[in-house]
Amino acid sequence: FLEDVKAQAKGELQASESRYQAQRRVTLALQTELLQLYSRLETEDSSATALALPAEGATEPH
Amino acid sequence: FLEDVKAQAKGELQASESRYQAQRRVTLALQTELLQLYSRLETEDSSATALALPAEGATEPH
Amino acid sequence: MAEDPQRNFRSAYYEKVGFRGVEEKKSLEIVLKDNPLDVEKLSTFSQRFPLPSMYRIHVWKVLLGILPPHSDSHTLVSRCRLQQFQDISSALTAMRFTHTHTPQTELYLRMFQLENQKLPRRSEPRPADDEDENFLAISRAMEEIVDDPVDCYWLVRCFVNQFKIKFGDSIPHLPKSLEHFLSQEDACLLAHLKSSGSLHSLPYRLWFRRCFAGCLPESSLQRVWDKVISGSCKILVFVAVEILLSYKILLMGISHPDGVYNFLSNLPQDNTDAIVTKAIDLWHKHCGTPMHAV
Repeated sequence: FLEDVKAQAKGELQASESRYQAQRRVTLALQTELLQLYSRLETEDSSATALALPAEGATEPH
Repeated sequence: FLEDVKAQAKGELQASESRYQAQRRVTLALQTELLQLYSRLETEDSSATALALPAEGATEPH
Repeated sequence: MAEDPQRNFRSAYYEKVGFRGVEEKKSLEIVLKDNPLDVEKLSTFSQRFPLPSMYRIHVWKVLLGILPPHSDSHTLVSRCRLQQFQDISSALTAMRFTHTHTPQTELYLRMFQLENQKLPRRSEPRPADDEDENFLAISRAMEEIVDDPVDCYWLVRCFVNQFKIKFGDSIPHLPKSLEHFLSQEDACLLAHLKSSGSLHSLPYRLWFRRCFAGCLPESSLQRVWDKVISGSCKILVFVAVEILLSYKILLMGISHPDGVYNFLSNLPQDNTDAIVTKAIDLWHKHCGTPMHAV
Protein backbone atom coordinates (compact mmCIF):
# COMPACT_ATOMS: atom_id res chain seq x y z
CA PHE A 1 0.00 0.00 0.00
CA LEU A 2 2.87 2.32 0.83
CA GLU A 3 4.41 1.56 -2.56
CA ASP A 4 1.10 2.46 -4.10
CA VAL A 5 1.04 5.88 -2.45
CA LYS A 6 4.62 6.47 -3.55
CA ALA A 7 3.87 5.43 -7.13
CA GLN A 8 0.89 7.73 -7.29
CA ALA A 9 2.92 10.66 -5.97
CA LYS A 10 5.63 9.91 -8.49
CA GLY A 11 3.17 10.00 -11.37
CA GLU A 12 1.86 13.39 -10.31
CA LEU A 13 5.32 14.79 -9.71
CA GLN A 14 6.50 13.66 -13.14
CA ALA A 15 3.65 15.46 -14.88
CA SER A 16 4.36 18.61 -12.88
CA GLU A 17 8.09 18.41 -13.59
CA SER A 18 7.50 17.91 -17.30
CA ARG A 19 5.39 21.06 -17.31
CA TYR A 20 8.18 22.92 -15.51
CA GLN A 21 10.85 21.67 -17.92
CA ALA A 22 8.74 22.78 -20.85
CA GLN A 23 8.57 26.27 -19.34
CA ARG A 24 12.34 26.30 -19.07
CA ARG A 25 12.67 25.38 -22.72
CA VAL A 26 10.20 28.14 -23.53
CA THR A 27 12.35 30.62 -21.59
CA LEU A 28 15.42 29.59 -23.53
CA ALA A 29 13.67 29.90 -26.87
CA LEU A 30 12.28 33.31 -25.97
CA GLN A 31 15.69 34.52 -24.85
CA THR A 32 17.28 33.39 -28.10
CA GLU A 33 14.63 35.17 -30.12
CA LEU A 34 14.98 38.36 -28.05
CA LEU A 35 18.72 38.35 -28.48
CA GLN A 36 18.38 38.11 -32.23
CA LEU A 37 15.87 40.91 -32.32
CA TYR A 38 18.09 43.17 -30.25
CA SER A 39 21.03 42.62 -32.51
CA ARG A 40 18.82 43.27 -35.51
CA LEU A 41 17.64 46.51 -33.93
CA GLU A 42 21.21 47.59 -33.33
CA THR A 43 22.20 46.87 -36.91
CA GLU A 44 19.21 48.80 -38.18
CA ASP A 45 19.89 51.68 -35.84
CA SER A 46 23.47 51.98 -36.94
CA SER A 47 22.60 51.66 -40.63
CA ALA A 48 19.82 54.21 -40.15
CA THR A 49 22.41 56.58 -38.71
CA ALA A 50 24.72 55.81 -41.60
CA LEU A 51 21.91 56.59 -44.07
CA ALA A 52 20.85 59.70 -42.21
CA LEU A 53 24.29 61.30 -42.30
CA PRO A 54 24.82 61.70 -46.06
CA ALA A 55 21.17 62.74 -46.41
CA GLU A 56 21.78 65.57 -43.93
CA GLY A 57 24.88 66.51 -45.77
CA ALA A 58 22.91 66.74 -49.01
CA THR A 59 20.57 69.39 -47.63
CA GLU A 60 23.44 71.66 -46.83
CA PRO A 61 24.11 74.39 -49.35
CA HIS A 62 27.33 73.92 -51.32
CA PHE B 1 4.52 6.70 8.74
CA LEU B 2 2.11 6.65 5.81
CA GLU B 3 1.04 10.18 6.66
CA ASP B 4 4.69 11.07 6.62
CA VAL B 5 5.14 9.77 3.09
CA LYS B 6 2.01 11.54 1.93
CA ALA B 7 3.13 14.82 3.47
CA GLN B 8 6.51 14.53 1.81
CA ALA B 9 4.95 13.82 -1.55
CA LYS B 10 2.66 16.80 -1.16
CA GLY B 11 5.63 19.00 -0.28
CA GLU B 12 7.53 17.90 -3.37
CA LEU B 13 4.56 18.50 -5.60
CA GLN B 14 4.10 21.98 -4.15
CA ALA B 15 7.76 22.79 -4.67
CA SER B 16 7.50 21.70 -8.27
CA GLU B 17 4.34 23.75 -8.69
CA SER B 18 5.95 26.92 -7.34
CA ARG B 19 9.03 26.40 -9.52
CA TYR B 20 6.67 26.16 -12.44
CA GLN B 21 4.80 29.32 -11.46
CA ALA B 22 8.05 31.25 -11.10
CA GLN B 23 9.25 30.12 -14.50
CA ARG B 24 5.88 30.98 -15.93
CA ARG B 25 6.17 34.57 -14.70
CA VAL B 26 9.56 34.76 -16.39
CA THR B 27 8.21 33.60 -19.73
CA LEU B 28 5.26 35.97 -19.51
CA ALA B 29 7.63 38.88 -18.92
CA LEU B 30 9.78 37.77 -21.84
CA GLN B 31 6.75 37.50 -24.08
CA THR B 32 5.71 41.05 -23.20
CA GLU B 33 9.19 42.28 -23.98
CA LEU B 34 9.11 40.41 -27.26
CA LEU B 35 5.82 42.03 -28.19
CA GLN B 36 7.24 45.49 -27.52
CA LEU B 37 10.34 44.78 -29.54
CA TYR B 38 8.32 43.59 -32.49
CA SER B 39 6.21 46.72 -32.48
CA ARG B 40 9.31 48.90 -32.14
CA LEU B 41 10.90 47.09 -35.07
CA GLU B 42 7.76 47.57 -37.11
CA THR B 43 7.60 51.28 -36.34
CA GLU B 44 11.20 51.68 -37.35
CA ASP B 45 10.66 49.66 -40.49
CA SER B 46 7.66 51.74 -41.50
CA SER B 47 9.39 55.04 -40.67
CA ALA B 48 12.40 53.83 -42.63
CA THR B 49 10.06 53.24 -45.55
CA ALA B 50 8.45 56.64 -44.98
CA LEU B 51 11.86 58.28 -45.00
CA ALA B 52 12.97 56.33 -48.04
CA LEU B 53 9.95 57.34 -50.13
CA PRO B 54 10.38 61.14 -50.32
CA ALA B 55 14.07 60.57 -50.77
CA GLU B 56 13.33 58.45 -53.79
CA GLY B 57 10.91 61.02 -55.07
CA ALA B 58 13.56 63.70 -54.68
CA THR B 59 15.91 61.94 -57.05
CA GLU B 60 13.30 61.95 -59.78
CA PRO B 61 13.63 64.64 -62.39
CA HIS B 62 10.94 67.33 -62.14
CA MET C 1 -8.94 -18.97 -19.17
CA ALA C 2 -7.75 -19.91 -22.59
CA GLU C 3 -7.95 -23.63 -21.75
CA ASP C 4 -11.63 -23.45 -20.98
CA PRO C 5 -13.25 -25.27 -23.93
CA GLN C 6 -16.62 -23.76 -23.13
CA ARG C 7 -15.20 -20.28 -23.47
CA ASN C 8 -13.33 -21.13 -26.63
CA PHE C 9 -16.50 -22.47 -28.12
CA ARG C 10 -18.33 -19.32 -27.15
CA SER C 11 -15.61 -17.07 -28.58
CA ALA C 12 -15.61 -19.01 -31.80
CA TYR C 13 -19.37 -18.65 -31.95
CA TYR C 14 -19.26 -14.92 -31.34
CA GLU C 15 -16.58 -14.59 -33.94
CA LYS C 16 -18.76 -16.36 -36.46
CA VAL C 17 -21.84 -14.30 -35.83
CA GLY C 18 -19.94 -11.04 -35.43
CA PHE C 19 -20.27 -10.57 -31.67
CA ARG C 20 -16.63 -11.19 -31.01
CA GLY C 21 -16.18 -7.69 -29.70
CA VAL C 22 -18.80 -7.97 -26.97
CA GLU C 23 -16.85 -10.22 -24.67
CA GLU C 24 -13.60 -8.36 -25.29
CA LYS C 25 -15.19 -5.04 -24.51
CA LYS C 26 -16.49 -6.40 -21.21
CA SER C 27 -13.11 -7.74 -20.19
CA LEU C 28 -11.46 -4.44 -21.08
CA GLU C 29 -14.01 -2.61 -18.97
CA ILE C 30 -13.06 -4.79 -16.02
CA VAL C 31 -9.37 -4.00 -16.52
CA LEU C 32 -10.16 -0.29 -16.80
CA LYS C 33 -11.98 -0.35 -13.47
CA ASP C 34 -8.80 -1.28 -11.63
CA ASN C 35 -7.25 1.51 -9.60
CA PRO C 36 -4.36 1.78 -10.08
CA LEU C 37 -4.62 0.53 -13.65
CA ASP C 38 -2.55 -2.53 -14.43
CA VAL C 39 -0.56 -1.24 -17.39
CA GLU C 40 0.82 -4.71 -18.06
CA LYS C 41 -2.69 -6.10 -18.40
CA LEU C 42 -3.71 -3.23 -20.63
CA SER C 43 -0.81 -3.84 -22.99
CA THR C 44 -1.51 -7.55 -23.07
CA PHE C 45 -5.12 -6.82 -23.92
CA SER C 46 -4.11 -4.47 -26.75
CA GLN C 47 -1.64 -6.99 -28.07
CA ARG C 48 -4.32 -9.65 -28.25
CA PHE C 49 -7.47 -7.79 -29.22
CA PRO C 50 -8.42 -4.70 -31.18
CA LEU C 51 -9.31 -1.87 -28.81
CA PRO C 52 -12.96 -0.83 -28.87
CA SER C 53 -12.89 2.65 -30.40
CA MET C 54 -14.64 4.28 -27.43
CA TYR C 55 -11.73 3.29 -25.17
CA ARG C 56 -8.88 3.56 -27.62
CA ILE C 57 -7.66 7.09 -26.86
CA HIS C 58 -7.86 6.52 -23.11
CA VAL C 59 -5.91 3.27 -23.31
CA TRP C 60 -3.29 4.81 -25.60
CA LYS C 61 -2.85 7.68 -23.14
CA VAL C 62 -2.24 5.28 -20.28
CA LEU C 63 0.09 3.06 -22.32
CA LEU C 64 2.10 6.06 -23.47
CA GLY C 65 2.34 7.47 -19.95
CA ILE C 66 0.31 10.58 -20.73
CA LEU C 67 -2.00 9.49 -17.93
CA PRO C 68 -0.57 7.71 -14.87
CA PRO C 69 -1.96 4.38 -13.65
CA HIS C 70 -3.72 5.99 -10.68
CA SER C 71 -7.12 7.19 -11.81
CA ASP C 72 -7.30 9.55 -8.82
CA SER C 73 -4.45 11.53 -10.36
CA HIS C 74 -5.97 11.85 -13.81
CA THR C 75 -7.55 15.26 -13.19
CA LEU C 76 -4.37 16.76 -11.80
CA VAL C 77 -2.16 15.26 -14.49
CA SER C 78 -4.53 16.23 -17.31
CA ARG C 79 -4.40 19.79 -16.06
CA CYS C 80 -0.59 19.73 -16.19
CA ARG C 81 -0.71 18.35 -19.72
CA LEU C 82 -3.15 21.05 -20.79
CA GLN C 83 -1.05 23.82 -19.25
CA GLN C 84 2.10 22.50 -20.86
CA PHE C 85 0.35 22.52 -24.21
CA GLN C 86 -0.90 26.08 -23.70
CA ASP C 87 2.44 27.37 -22.44
CA ILE C 88 4.34 26.09 -25.42
CA SER C 89 1.81 27.02 -28.07
CA SER C 90 1.36 30.56 -26.76
CA ALA C 91 5.13 31.07 -26.64
CA LEU C 92 5.31 30.00 -30.27
CA THR C 93 2.62 32.52 -31.13
CA ALA C 94 4.51 35.23 -29.24
CA MET C 95 7.63 34.33 -31.19
CA ARG C 96 5.57 34.48 -34.39
CA PHE C 97 6.43 30.93 -35.30
CA THR C 98 2.77 30.16 -35.58
CA HIS C 99 -0.32 32.16 -36.45
CA THR C 100 -4.03 31.57 -36.26
CA HIS C 101 -3.91 29.94 -39.68
CA THR C 102 -0.95 27.68 -39.04
CA PRO C 103 -2.01 24.05 -39.61
CA GLN C 104 -2.27 22.11 -36.36
CA THR C 105 0.30 19.58 -37.51
CA GLU C 106 2.87 22.32 -38.06
CA LEU C 107 2.10 23.71 -34.61
CA TYR C 108 2.72 20.23 -33.15
CA LEU C 109 6.05 20.01 -34.95
CA ARG C 110 7.18 23.41 -33.65
CA MET C 111 6.06 22.48 -30.14
CA PHE C 112 7.97 19.23 -30.35
CA GLN C 113 11.05 21.03 -31.65
CA LEU C 114 10.84 23.60 -28.87
CA GLU C 115 10.54 20.89 -26.23
CA ASN C 116 13.59 19.18 -27.68
CA GLN C 117 15.52 22.41 -28.12
CA LYS C 118 15.57 21.92 -31.87
CA LEU C 119 13.54 24.92 -32.86
CA PRO C 120 15.24 26.49 -35.89
CA ARG C 121 16.00 30.21 -35.77
CA ARG C 122 13.30 32.25 -37.36
CA SER C 123 15.91 34.24 -39.23
CA GLU C 124 17.51 31.06 -40.55
CA PRO C 125 14.67 28.74 -41.41
CA ARG C 126 15.75 25.31 -42.52
CA PRO C 127 13.71 22.93 -44.65
CA ALA C 128 12.05 20.04 -42.85
CA ASP C 129 14.40 17.07 -42.52
CA ASP C 130 13.44 13.38 -42.60
CA GLU C 131 12.60 13.30 -38.93
CA ASP C 132 10.39 16.37 -39.25
CA GLU C 133 8.61 14.81 -42.22
CA ASN C 134 8.04 11.58 -40.30
CA PHE C 135 6.68 13.56 -37.38
CA LEU C 136 4.33 15.50 -39.67
CA ALA C 137 3.05 12.33 -41.34
CA ILE C 138 2.31 10.75 -37.96
CA SER C 139 0.64 13.99 -36.82
CA ARG C 140 -1.59 14.11 -39.88
CA ALA C 141 -2.74 10.55 -39.27
CA MET C 142 -3.22 11.12 -35.54
CA GLU C 143 -5.28 14.19 -36.29
CA GLU C 144 -7.72 12.00 -38.17
CA ILE C 145 -8.00 9.65 -35.19
CA VAL C 146 -8.09 12.16 -32.33
CA ASP C 147 -10.38 15.20 -32.21
CA ASP C 148 -8.97 17.10 -29.24
CA PRO C 149 -5.79 19.04 -30.19
CA VAL C 150 -4.27 18.74 -26.71
CA ASP C 151 -4.73 14.98 -26.70
CA CYS C 152 -3.51 14.83 -30.26
CA TYR C 153 -0.25 16.66 -29.53
CA TRP C 154 0.47 14.54 -26.48
CA LEU C 155 -0.27 11.33 -28.33
CA VAL C 156 1.99 12.22 -31.25
CA ARG C 157 4.73 13.48 -28.95
CA CYS C 158 4.73 10.40 -26.75
CA PHE C 159 4.17 7.99 -29.62
CA VAL C 160 7.19 9.34 -31.47
CA ASN C 161 9.34 9.43 -28.33
CA GLN C 162 8.36 5.97 -27.17
CA PHE C 163 8.85 4.53 -30.63
CA LYS C 164 12.35 5.93 -30.80
CA ILE C 165 13.34 4.83 -27.30
CA LYS C 166 11.80 1.37 -27.43
CA PHE C 167 12.39 0.41 -31.03
CA GLY C 168 15.11 2.74 -32.26
CA ASP C 169 17.63 -0.11 -32.26
CA SER C 170 15.28 -2.62 -33.88
CA ILE C 171 14.04 -0.47 -36.76
CA PRO C 172 17.17 -0.88 -38.94
CA HIS C 173 16.72 -4.67 -38.72
CA LEU C 174 13.10 -4.73 -39.84
CA PRO C 175 13.85 -4.97 -43.58
CA LYS C 176 15.89 -8.11 -42.89
CA SER C 177 13.07 -9.48 -40.80
CA LEU C 178 10.64 -8.74 -43.61
CA GLU C 179 12.83 -10.72 -45.99
CA HIS C 180 12.90 -13.61 -43.53
CA PHE C 181 9.15 -13.88 -43.07
CA LEU C 182 8.42 -13.29 -46.74
CA SER C 183 10.74 -16.17 -47.60
CA GLN C 184 8.59 -18.39 -45.37
CA GLU C 185 5.29 -17.12 -46.74
CA ASP C 186 6.09 -16.75 -50.42
CA ALA C 187 9.58 -17.54 -51.62
CA CYS C 188 8.57 -16.96 -55.22
CA LEU C 189 7.50 -13.36 -54.60
CA LEU C 190 10.66 -12.73 -52.61
CA ALA C 191 12.78 -14.09 -55.44
CA HIS C 192 11.05 -11.74 -57.90
CA LEU C 193 11.57 -8.72 -55.65
CA LYS C 194 15.21 -9.65 -55.25
CA SER C 195 15.95 -10.29 -58.88
CA SER C 196 14.21 -7.09 -60.01
CA GLY C 197 16.19 -5.11 -57.46
CA SER C 198 12.99 -3.95 -55.76
CA LEU C 199 13.69 -5.48 -52.38
CA HIS C 200 16.13 -2.77 -51.45
CA SER C 201 13.90 0.06 -52.52
CA LEU C 202 10.64 -0.85 -50.84
CA PRO C 203 9.05 2.11 -49.02
CA TYR C 204 10.76 1.22 -45.74
CA ARG C 205 10.59 4.75 -44.40
CA LEU C 206 6.85 4.88 -44.86
CA TRP C 207 6.45 1.47 -43.29
CA PHE C 208 8.96 1.38 -40.47
CA ARG C 209 9.62 5.03 -39.61
CA ARG C 210 6.14 6.44 -40.12
CA CYS C 211 4.41 3.25 -39.02
CA PHE C 212 2.19 3.33 -42.14
CA ALA C 213 0.96 6.87 -41.48
CA GLY C 214 -0.10 8.21 -44.85
CA CYS C 215 -0.15 4.68 -46.25
CA LEU C 216 -3.15 3.09 -44.55
CA PRO C 217 -6.46 4.86 -43.87
CA GLU C 218 -7.09 5.63 -40.19
CA SER C 219 -9.59 2.84 -39.59
CA SER C 220 -6.91 0.28 -40.46
CA LEU C 221 -4.00 2.26 -39.15
CA GLN C 222 -5.30 2.55 -35.61
CA ARG C 223 -5.49 -1.23 -35.32
CA VAL C 224 -1.82 -1.43 -36.23
CA TRP C 225 -0.93 1.36 -33.82
CA ASP C 226 -2.76 -0.51 -31.02
CA LYS C 227 -0.01 -3.10 -31.35
CA VAL C 228 2.84 -0.64 -31.71
CA ILE C 229 1.75 1.43 -28.71
CA SER C 230 1.29 -1.64 -26.56
CA GLY C 231 4.81 -2.79 -27.30
CA SER C 232 5.38 -4.46 -30.66
CA CYS C 233 7.23 -3.11 -33.65
CA LYS C 234 7.26 -6.59 -35.27
CA ILE C 235 3.66 -6.04 -36.30
CA LEU C 236 4.96 -3.51 -38.84
CA VAL C 237 6.85 -6.29 -40.60
CA PHE C 238 3.75 -8.45 -40.88
CA VAL C 239 1.63 -5.63 -42.24
CA ALA C 240 4.31 -5.11 -44.88
CA VAL C 241 4.37 -8.86 -45.65
CA GLU C 242 0.59 -8.95 -46.04
CA ILE C 243 0.62 -5.91 -48.30
CA LEU C 244 3.15 -7.65 -50.52
CA LEU C 245 1.19 -10.90 -50.48
CA SER C 246 -2.11 -9.16 -51.25
CA TYR C 247 -0.71 -7.52 -54.35
CA LYS C 248 1.51 -10.40 -55.38
CA ILE C 249 0.09 -10.82 -58.87
CA LEU C 250 0.41 -7.15 -59.62
CA LEU C 251 3.91 -6.92 -58.12
CA MET C 252 5.09 -9.94 -60.09
CA GLY C 253 4.24 -7.99 -63.20
CA ILE C 254 6.36 -4.96 -62.31
CA SER C 255 10.00 -5.38 -63.13
CA HIS C 256 11.26 -1.90 -62.29
CA PRO C 257 12.04 -1.01 -58.64
CA ASP C 258 10.55 2.49 -59.08
CA GLY C 259 7.29 0.97 -60.25
CA VAL C 260 7.10 -1.22 -57.17
CA TYR C 261 8.00 1.68 -54.92
CA ASN C 262 5.44 3.99 -56.46
CA PHE C 263 2.66 1.45 -56.30
CA LEU C 264 3.34 0.61 -52.66
CA SER C 265 3.66 4.27 -51.69
CA ASN C 266 0.18 4.95 -53.03
CA LEU C 267 -1.56 1.83 -51.91
CA PRO C 268 -5.21 1.31 -52.94
CA GLN C 269 -7.30 2.12 -49.85
CA ASP C 270 -10.13 -0.32 -50.37
CA ASN C 271 -8.63 -3.53 -49.07
CA THR C 272 -6.59 -2.36 -46.10
CA ASP C 273 -8.85 -3.64 -43.29
CA ALA C 274 -8.53 -7.18 -44.58
CA ILE C 275 -4.77 -6.74 -44.97
CA VAL C 276 -4.41 -5.61 -41.34
CA THR C 277 -6.58 -8.46 -40.08
CA LYS C 278 -4.44 -10.97 -41.95
CA ALA C 279 -1.27 -9.26 -40.75
CA ILE C 280 -2.35 -9.53 -37.11
CA ASP C 281 -3.17 -13.22 -37.59
CA LEU C 282 0.18 -13.83 -39.22
CA TRP C 283 1.94 -11.95 -36.43
CA HIS C 284 0.18 -14.06 -33.80
CA LYS C 285 1.08 -17.18 -35.78
CA HIS C 286 4.78 -16.37 -35.91
CA CYS C 287 5.30 -14.53 -32.65
CA GLY C 288 2.65 -16.21 -30.52
CA THR C 289 -0.28 -14.67 -28.73
CA PRO C 290 0.52 -13.06 -25.40
CA MET C 291 -1.06 -15.37 -22.84
CA HIS C 292 -1.38 -13.27 -19.73
CA ALA C 293 -4.71 -13.54 -18.02
CA VAL C 294 -6.79 -10.62 -19.09
